[in-house]
Parts: sequence; C-alpha cells; structure tokens
Amino acid sequence: MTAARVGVVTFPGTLDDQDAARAVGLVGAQAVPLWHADHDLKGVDAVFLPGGFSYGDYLRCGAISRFAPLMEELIPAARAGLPVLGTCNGFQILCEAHLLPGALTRNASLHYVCRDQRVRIESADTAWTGAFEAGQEIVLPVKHGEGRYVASAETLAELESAGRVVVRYVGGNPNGSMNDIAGIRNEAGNVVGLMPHPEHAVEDLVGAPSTDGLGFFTSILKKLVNA
Amino acid sequence: MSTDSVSRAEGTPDEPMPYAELGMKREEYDRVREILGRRPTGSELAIYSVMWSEHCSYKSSKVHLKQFATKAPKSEALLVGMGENAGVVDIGDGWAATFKIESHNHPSYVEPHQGAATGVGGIVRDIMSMGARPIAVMDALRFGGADQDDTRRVLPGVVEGISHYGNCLGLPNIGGEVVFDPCYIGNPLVNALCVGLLRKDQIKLAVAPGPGNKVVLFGASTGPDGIGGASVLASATFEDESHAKRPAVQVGDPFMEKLLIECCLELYAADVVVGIQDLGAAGVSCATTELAAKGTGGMHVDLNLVPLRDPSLVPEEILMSESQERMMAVVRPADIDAFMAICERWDVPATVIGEVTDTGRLVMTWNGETIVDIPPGTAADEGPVYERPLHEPAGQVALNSDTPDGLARPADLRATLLQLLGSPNLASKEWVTGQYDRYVRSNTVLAQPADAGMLRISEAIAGAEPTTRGIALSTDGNGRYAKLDPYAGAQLALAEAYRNVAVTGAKPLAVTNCLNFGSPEDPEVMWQFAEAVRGLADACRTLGVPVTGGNVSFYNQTGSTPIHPTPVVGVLGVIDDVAKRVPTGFTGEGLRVALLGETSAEFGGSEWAHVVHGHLGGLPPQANLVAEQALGAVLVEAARRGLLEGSHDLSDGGLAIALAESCLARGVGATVALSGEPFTDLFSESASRALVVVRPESFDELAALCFEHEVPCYGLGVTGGTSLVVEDVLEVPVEELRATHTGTLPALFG
Amino acid sequence: MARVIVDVMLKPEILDPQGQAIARALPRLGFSGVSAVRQGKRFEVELDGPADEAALADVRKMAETLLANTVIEDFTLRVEG
Amino acid sequence: MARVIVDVMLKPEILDPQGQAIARALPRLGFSGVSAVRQGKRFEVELDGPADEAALADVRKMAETLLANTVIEDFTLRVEG
Ligand SMILES: Nc1ncnc2c1ncn2[C@@H]1O[C@H](COP(=O)(O)OP(=O)(O)O)[C@@H](O)[C@H]1O
Ligand SMILES: [Mg+2]
Repeated sequence: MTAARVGVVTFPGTLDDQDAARAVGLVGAQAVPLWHADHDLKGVDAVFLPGGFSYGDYLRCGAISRFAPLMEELIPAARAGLPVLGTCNGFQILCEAHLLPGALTRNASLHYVCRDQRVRIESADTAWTGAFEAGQEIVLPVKHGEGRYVASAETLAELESAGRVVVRYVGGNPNGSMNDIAGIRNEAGNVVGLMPHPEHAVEDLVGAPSTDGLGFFTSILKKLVNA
Repeated sequence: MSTDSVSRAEGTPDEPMPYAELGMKREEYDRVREILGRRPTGSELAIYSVMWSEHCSYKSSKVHLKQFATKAPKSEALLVGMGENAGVVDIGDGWAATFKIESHNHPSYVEPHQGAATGVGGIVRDIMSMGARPIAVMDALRFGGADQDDTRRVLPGVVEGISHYGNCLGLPNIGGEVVFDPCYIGNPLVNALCVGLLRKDQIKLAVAPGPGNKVVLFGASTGPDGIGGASVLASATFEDESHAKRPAVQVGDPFMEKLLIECCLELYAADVVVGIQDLGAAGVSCATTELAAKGTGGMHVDLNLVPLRDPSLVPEEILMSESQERMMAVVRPADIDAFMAICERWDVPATVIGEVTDTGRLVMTWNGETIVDIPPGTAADEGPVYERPLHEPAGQVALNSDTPDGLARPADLRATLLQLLGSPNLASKEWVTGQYDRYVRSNTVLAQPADAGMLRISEAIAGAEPTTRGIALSTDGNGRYAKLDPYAGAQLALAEAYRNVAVTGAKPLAVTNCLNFGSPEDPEVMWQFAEAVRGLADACRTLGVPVTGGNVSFYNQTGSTPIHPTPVVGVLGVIDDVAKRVPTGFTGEGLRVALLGETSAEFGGSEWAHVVHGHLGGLPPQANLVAEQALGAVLVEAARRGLLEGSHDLSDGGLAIALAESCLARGVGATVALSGEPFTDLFSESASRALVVVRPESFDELAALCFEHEVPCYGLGVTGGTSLVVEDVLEVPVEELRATHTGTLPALFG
Repeated sequence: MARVIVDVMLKPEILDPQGQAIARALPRLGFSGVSAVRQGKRFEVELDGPADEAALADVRKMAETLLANTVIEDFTLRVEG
Repeated sequence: MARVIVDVMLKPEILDPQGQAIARALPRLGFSGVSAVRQGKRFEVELDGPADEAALADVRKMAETLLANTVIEDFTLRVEG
C-alpha cells in the first residue's frame, strides 16, 4: 500500500510548512511540498494550508495568496471534494478564497496572542476531525494577530444550525470571535479552517504542552486509507 | 552642479568639507587627507565618516575590548571569534551555532515600533551572513519607570515591533528581559539577540577574494532611510534644499527579510556564494569596504547600478543609506546565472553592481566619473583609536558607603513577598511574551517562563544528520549592581546568565554581550565601561567561557545624566540529550525541595531595597565565580543523571521570589522551612544559588553530588498542596500569588 | 498619471476594535465631543494613464476582488486632482 | 453630528512595504496600468456638535498626537458632507 500523500503548501512568507510536514510524517503519511507558483497539485490525496504571514499579511491576511497559481488548481479541487485543512493563515486564505464563509479580522485586544488554548471539538464528522469525539475538549496553541471570526447573522445561523462549527474556544476567547468560533467547515465537510495550530501540539518534547493536535493528522490518514 | 569627483577634488584642494557636521574631528579629517594625499570627495568623506564613527569603528572601546581576546580561556569550541559578523561555536556532531546580541536603543526611542523591529531585522541578517539558518530570537529590554508617561509610549511600541518583525520571520522568541528603572527614561534599551545553526564546515565569511568575481546587491532597494548625516553632506555639496530634510527613521519589511532568509539558505546550499555581508549601519559603505578589505583588497563598483527606491538620491546618500533588508554577495561569474535564478524564485531583486579587482583600491563611479578611490582597509580597519581618559565617579565612594544596613526591615514578610512579586520588575512578563510566537519551527523545548530558552537542533536544517543535542540561551544584566560596582556588576550578569543556562541542564559554552553605557567622552562613564569590560573578561576566563562577539552602545544619556551602566550578557550552552532538559519550577507533588548554594545578608542593589525603600547604595552581592562554576557543574551532572524534576535559579528578589515563581510554573504549592534569619533567607540576593526539586529517593544522590563539588545543599521541604507555606513565617495560596504576579503589567499597559 | 483613491471601511455592523480603542482613549487624553471613531484603509492607486472609464472600471474590479473584502468591508472610489 | 475624515499616509520618503507588495501582486492578477500603490489609514471621527473651528482644532490635535505618528506619517483633515 502506498502512503497517503498530503500536500503542504508554501507561499512566500509561509512559516509553519515544515512543522506541518513533520506532523504529517509523524502519523505515517507522506508530506508532499506544493509551491505557490506551480499550477500543480502533484496528485495529492489531501492538502494542508499552513500558517504564517504569506505575502507579509500585507493588505489583509490571505488576500494576495488566494490568487496564487496553485490556488487556481486548489479551489476547484476543493469544491470537488479534495480534503483541505487550513490553519491560521491557511484558514484566512480559505475565507478569502470563499471556500469558507465569513472573514478573520483583527483580534479584539488589538494584540497578537500566543497561548495554549482549550478548545472543544464540536463536529467529528469532517475529513479532519474523525478521530475525535464530538464534545471532546483538547488543548492547542493559538498564535495570531487576526483571528477574530466574523460573519453575517444569516451565515452564523446557518453554520450553527448545520453543525458546521468544528472547533470552539472554551475557557476564554483569545480574539473576540463571534460565537467563540475557532474553526468551521464547508457544507461537504472536506474543507476545514481553524485558527489554532494542531501541528504545534504533536510531540512531548517541543511546542505546546499537549499532543492533542495529532488527532487532526490521524483523522485524515484514517479517512484516506479507508477511502 | 556636477558630482564631486576625484579629479574635481584634486583641482579644488581647499574646498571646505562638512566633516564636523558628520561628526568627524579635525584630526580625523586631516588623517583622511593624509591617507588620500588630497582632500576627500563628498562620497569618500561619507564613507570615512560612517566607517570611523563610534558605532562602526569602536574607537573608544577597542582598547578595552581587546581583553576579551587576550584573557580568553582556551576553548576548543570556538570556531570563529570576535571580529566577524557573529562568533561561531562548535556544539558537537558536526553542528555549529552562531549567536550575537546587538542594541537598537536610540532608534527605539525615536520610533519604538520601527526602531525595535529593525533591531531584530539587523541582528538576524548578521546571523544569516555567517551561513547559518536563524532559529530563534531573544530580546533584553530596559524602560523608564513603569508608571512614567513615556514608558507607556515606548514599551507597547517596542514590544509590538519585536513581535511583528520576529513573528513574521517565523523565528520563535525564546526569552529575554523586561526591566524598569527611571534611569532609562529617555534612553530605553532594546537589545536583540539572534541564534542560528549551521553545519560546521559551512561557515561563510565576509570576504571578497578572486579578481573578476561579481559583487551582487540583493534584497530591498535603497531609499533615504537613516541618512540624517548624509543629507548634511548632500545639501552642503549640492546646495540643494530638498535634501536637507531626509528622514532618520528606518522602516522594516519583515516579509522581504523572510524571503531573504530562505533565498540565502538556497544560495548557500547551491554553493554559489564566495563571500557575503549584511548591510546594517553604514549600508553600502560598510559592506563594500569590509568585503574589499578582507579579500584581495580591490573592488570596483558602479553606484548608478544600485537599485533605488527614490531616484533623487545622490551618491553620498546611497553610500550612507541604512535601508533595511539588503545583503551583498561575492559570486563567481560562472555562478551568476544560478544565483539570479534562486533570487528570482524567492522574488528577491538582485543586481550586479561591481566586481572584485586586484588593485588594492576601492573604486566607485557615478555617471562615468570616479567619485571614490581609496584603500579600503583604511576605512574598514584603520580607523582612529582613542584611549579616553577615565576616572572613578565623584560620588562612587559615597554611594558605596550608603549601605542598606540601616533600612527598616519589614515586620510582615508575607506582605513584602506580595509587594515584590507584584512589582513591575518581578511581575509576570506574560503581557510581553504573549505577543511573541514561541512555537514556530517546532524546535522550542523551553521558552517563557523558563530560566533559559532551549531548542532542539536535529531538525533545524532539513536533511542534516540527526543529533540528540540541544542548545540553551539566557540573557541577563542588572544595571543597579553595575552602578554600585561595574566590575562586579558585569561579573554578576555573566554569572546569572551562566546559572540560568545551567539550571536547564545545559553546559555553558560561550558568551555574547551588549554593553550599554553613557557617553565615552565622560571620564566617569569611561571608568564604568573599563571596569565592566575588565570584570567580564576576568569572569569569562575563570568560568572558561569565551566571548564570541557583541556590541557596544554609548551615548545612552539625557543631558549629562547617563543611564546606569548596563552590561547585558548572553550565554549559550549545550545539552547532550535534549530529552533530559530540566523544566522550570515545581513540576509535581511530593518532590523534595533543595536549595543549592550559600546565603548571606546581601541587600545592596537588591529588589527589596529598590521596591520598598527606593534605595540604591552599598555594594552588590559578591560574585563568587568558583562557587558559580561548581553550582553549574552540579546542575549539569544532576540533569545528565536524570536526578532533577525541576529547577529555578535564584536572582532578583531572592529565595522568596524563586519559591513563588516555582509554585506558579505548574500551580503546585510547597511547604518549606528556613534555618536562618527569615528576612535574610527569603530576600537576600546572594549569587550562585538555585532551587531544585527531586524525587525523594534521589535526594541522597543529589546531596552526595553536591558534597563532591563543595556546593552547599539544604533540604527545604516538599512540594504539594495549593499554597506556598514557609513554616512559622508565611502562607500564601498559589492563586493569590498568581493574581498578584499576573495583574501588574496588564493594569499598566492595557 | 492620474491618481485614484480607494477608501475601504468595515461595514457598519462589523465590530471595529481599533476605532473603539481610539474613541475610548480620547477622553483620557483630554478630548471631549467625539461620539465615535471608525478606522479604515485608504489606498492611493497611481495610474500610468488617465482615469478614463476603462481605467476606473479596472480599479473598481481591483477594489472588489483585492483591496476590499466585500464580506466585511465597503469601498468607495474617487479620482484625485 | 458632523463627521471629520482624517487621512493618514506614510510620508513619501518612508518605505511602504504594504503598498509595494500590492503593486507587485497586481500584474500577476491581470491588472496592468498601475505604476504604484500606497496604503494608508482613514479615520472617520463623529463629532457631537458641528465642525466649527474649535472642534476642528481639536481633531487636528488628536490627529497629531494619536491618529498619526508624525515621525513617519502625514495627515490631512476634511469635513464630510
Ligand atoms: N522581553 C522578553 N522577551 C522574551 N521573553 C522574556 C522577556 N522578558 C522576560 N521574558 C521571559 O519571561 C520569563 C521570566 O522573566 P524573568 O522573571 O525576568 O526571568 P529571570 O528572573 O529568571 O531572568 C523568562 O523565561 C524570560 O526569558
Ligand atoms: Mg532566571
């Protein structure tokens, strides 16, 4: 059996690509580097859009990246069902690309925040959260300056009623997100965006004092192997 | 009017030049004339004035800094010593680390955000220019009083600047300091440290060998940044009003710097770089003269080829511009295409602006005319050297006799503990550190609130051989101690950084330092400087850790009032097996708490005297380096044997604060008993001490190890419960400690 | 060589913490008489040619797709000079 | 009930990395004909009363001390409506 291949995208200014690739490798999947300027998804089975400051986060986070040649391939593929997880800057790009609704705006505190955050998995029926149980609380680091999720009242109502809020902050909201939203999914459940960083919570020795992030990677592996 | 060319200078030998406006002394100007055998052109004067400035030439400090080399302990670890962009040390298994600390004090006062941001950018480029991948940053900060108005302007901007720049680069921030003292009002200190990793055989140097090799300028374009001085020159030479008001503020573009990092690492991997230099202070002047001076001695540059952000810049301004995010490389002609292709892949503009020659002269042209023709070594290495007068400050004896012995001792030690714990210098720095990304790159083993930052190294460079090793870093400095005794103060700064590294289980290996002082033209400041350097050099020899590099920042004063002399010392250590790192504080219940080291009544310069009495006088704690080394040896060996479950050094605020912080680390209480006079036991700041916690069954082995190294070891008590209990003295719930500790900075800064 | 100004403001229903922080700071700094502050972005777009209809249509498209995120922001264009 | 607009732009000689990044991105997105972009801030200040001279002097002071960082930025005021 060949290993599940998870693409990890690098834009100019991407920071967490190696971390994401390492996490993919830790669960036994194969990380495939994808370059922003290529029109080529290299036939991967899933895509991880990592965090960072693509294009310096100038203009708005993710605003310039979403026009990258690679995104021209990724957007239709995601619409067709390719599993995609965007974390932090990756989430921002997914919103800018309209693969996910709403937007991520300046933290209410106006400060960048780096902390270990308790969150609740609200939905275990996505490609990236199958290894969790709904309602499970875990700890993941957040580290961002623009993570306050906002959307129109209708969009919020739709997200809530359709169970599309995937992860919610508990025990304190680090950025003022509406409804304490930390992550959401598209209707089909293949595209997920979240502000916290699972890839920084996968090893005892380094990163956040938790290995709870592993679940996102085992989820996609299980999903791909069973597919 | 046409450009001031060499031929024009020859024809107008008596034309007055604005050397004084550029900060040059008459004798210095005369020396330039002597070297050139004629008057310098405007461009040549620009080069000499910046290269011979205090900042670039170290003309006042050189005679003292020599001691770091002459007194250096023998160290097999030292691969590149002082004098390069940064020192490089061998950390084993084929790996090397390079690290350096540098000040950006004055710019951070003028424009806190950009000043601090470009301070980070500058030190990161120094590390890159050694051939390394930058892997982490730290920041040692000093501000005026926490409640002073200007601190409210400066601190948030500085923190935001460091946060924004460092976070954008994807470099974890793994430690630093935040210190408040009214002496820094108007003169905040922003000292930034960067550490990088490389393979031992991949060190790059700032040299330009090989005539015919190309000189490439790459990164951002050149604009009128930080050229206050040059504008004098430009307007004087060109009688052009529009140049008179060039800005002094440099604005950073961290995105460009991130691209530069990745681009440089690909250039190194492709082996298309012969020599490389970052552009910092003095920009193109510094890069060209230094590269040329260390190579075959000649270089030809066409200044018209320098890409400009502002087309109105004249040669003098181009030469002095401090635009950020620029690098200069020397490249073999055959490699130019490969070099350019890599730059293009990373969207980094790159331009060939000249080539290496064998003439021994640095020659620059502008519109076809020669405007610079100098022996580069005379600008880069043969600047003036001053042996400035020095004498002990008039008030020093009185200061030292004003001991804290007469200060009223507290009746309520519980209240004193809480008062200190919530005071700005000892309060939690989370308001600051929470704005820094400490996780990016996934190599951070320890960061705040640990005593030292620690990184694993095996995965820092893709494809390199794995290793179990890690590195630890700490920066420390205490201006009050140094004010009381600069010799001892510098030693205590080193001792504390050394101890902070050792408590994590890493063996201290090498030193960097940033010496922040007032004006060198003030003999009393010069005395403080000379004493501090002598103290640090002596201490490095005793502790066996060489100085690998650093930075001097003079003129930190308002009017004639200098800041406290503030030597900030960074120590880098290595741990053989990073999995054996010792976490900070009380990590579990039922552990035995031991105090290592000896306590005597030492309150001069202490946090207690400062916070409770606003008093500064007497002598600082004794710097006993032999005891420090013995303590370090115990800590490193105990960690290696896996004896330590947690540790914490004792420093500002003494045992009381160390106990409180240890409880706060994981929310675990403790019950301890004191054997001596409680106030002294709790608040004295005697050096060379640490707290450790061990499993009960390991205590005897720890005690035996201490005995072997002649380090006093006192069993204080056990961890557990929800309060810190000092038997018969005080009891405070951990939650009350936490509220006191974490409330202060948010209340001050929002 | 015309210049087009694109002003981008958060939609009124979206929380603007920056504007609020400024409004809150004003009384402390001794300014009274301000009921609200909102903070937005201003872009100066320099055109190679004149700001004719085709060029303006182009800038409008640029504003819609890039300069503003119309999920949360409104924008206005105007030619300067 | 008057509204004063404060436009804050980086001084022309100061590096504007945001504007540069946008300008560099435009051709890739299919927009040509733009020679430069600069990005600044726009504040809408709502006054309790009319925008008379005293109020404007106040807003000018506010712009100088709070809204703009005059070390690196210039600002202009105008009354809207
Ligand atoms: N400016 C800063 N940047 C990053 N980390 C900081 C800064 N200031 C303090 N820290 C971190 O916060 C923790 C507590 O700081 P401090 O109480 O000064 O430590 P210590 O007294 O042990 O030197 C340490 O881990 C230190 O590295
Ligand atoms: Mg410490």
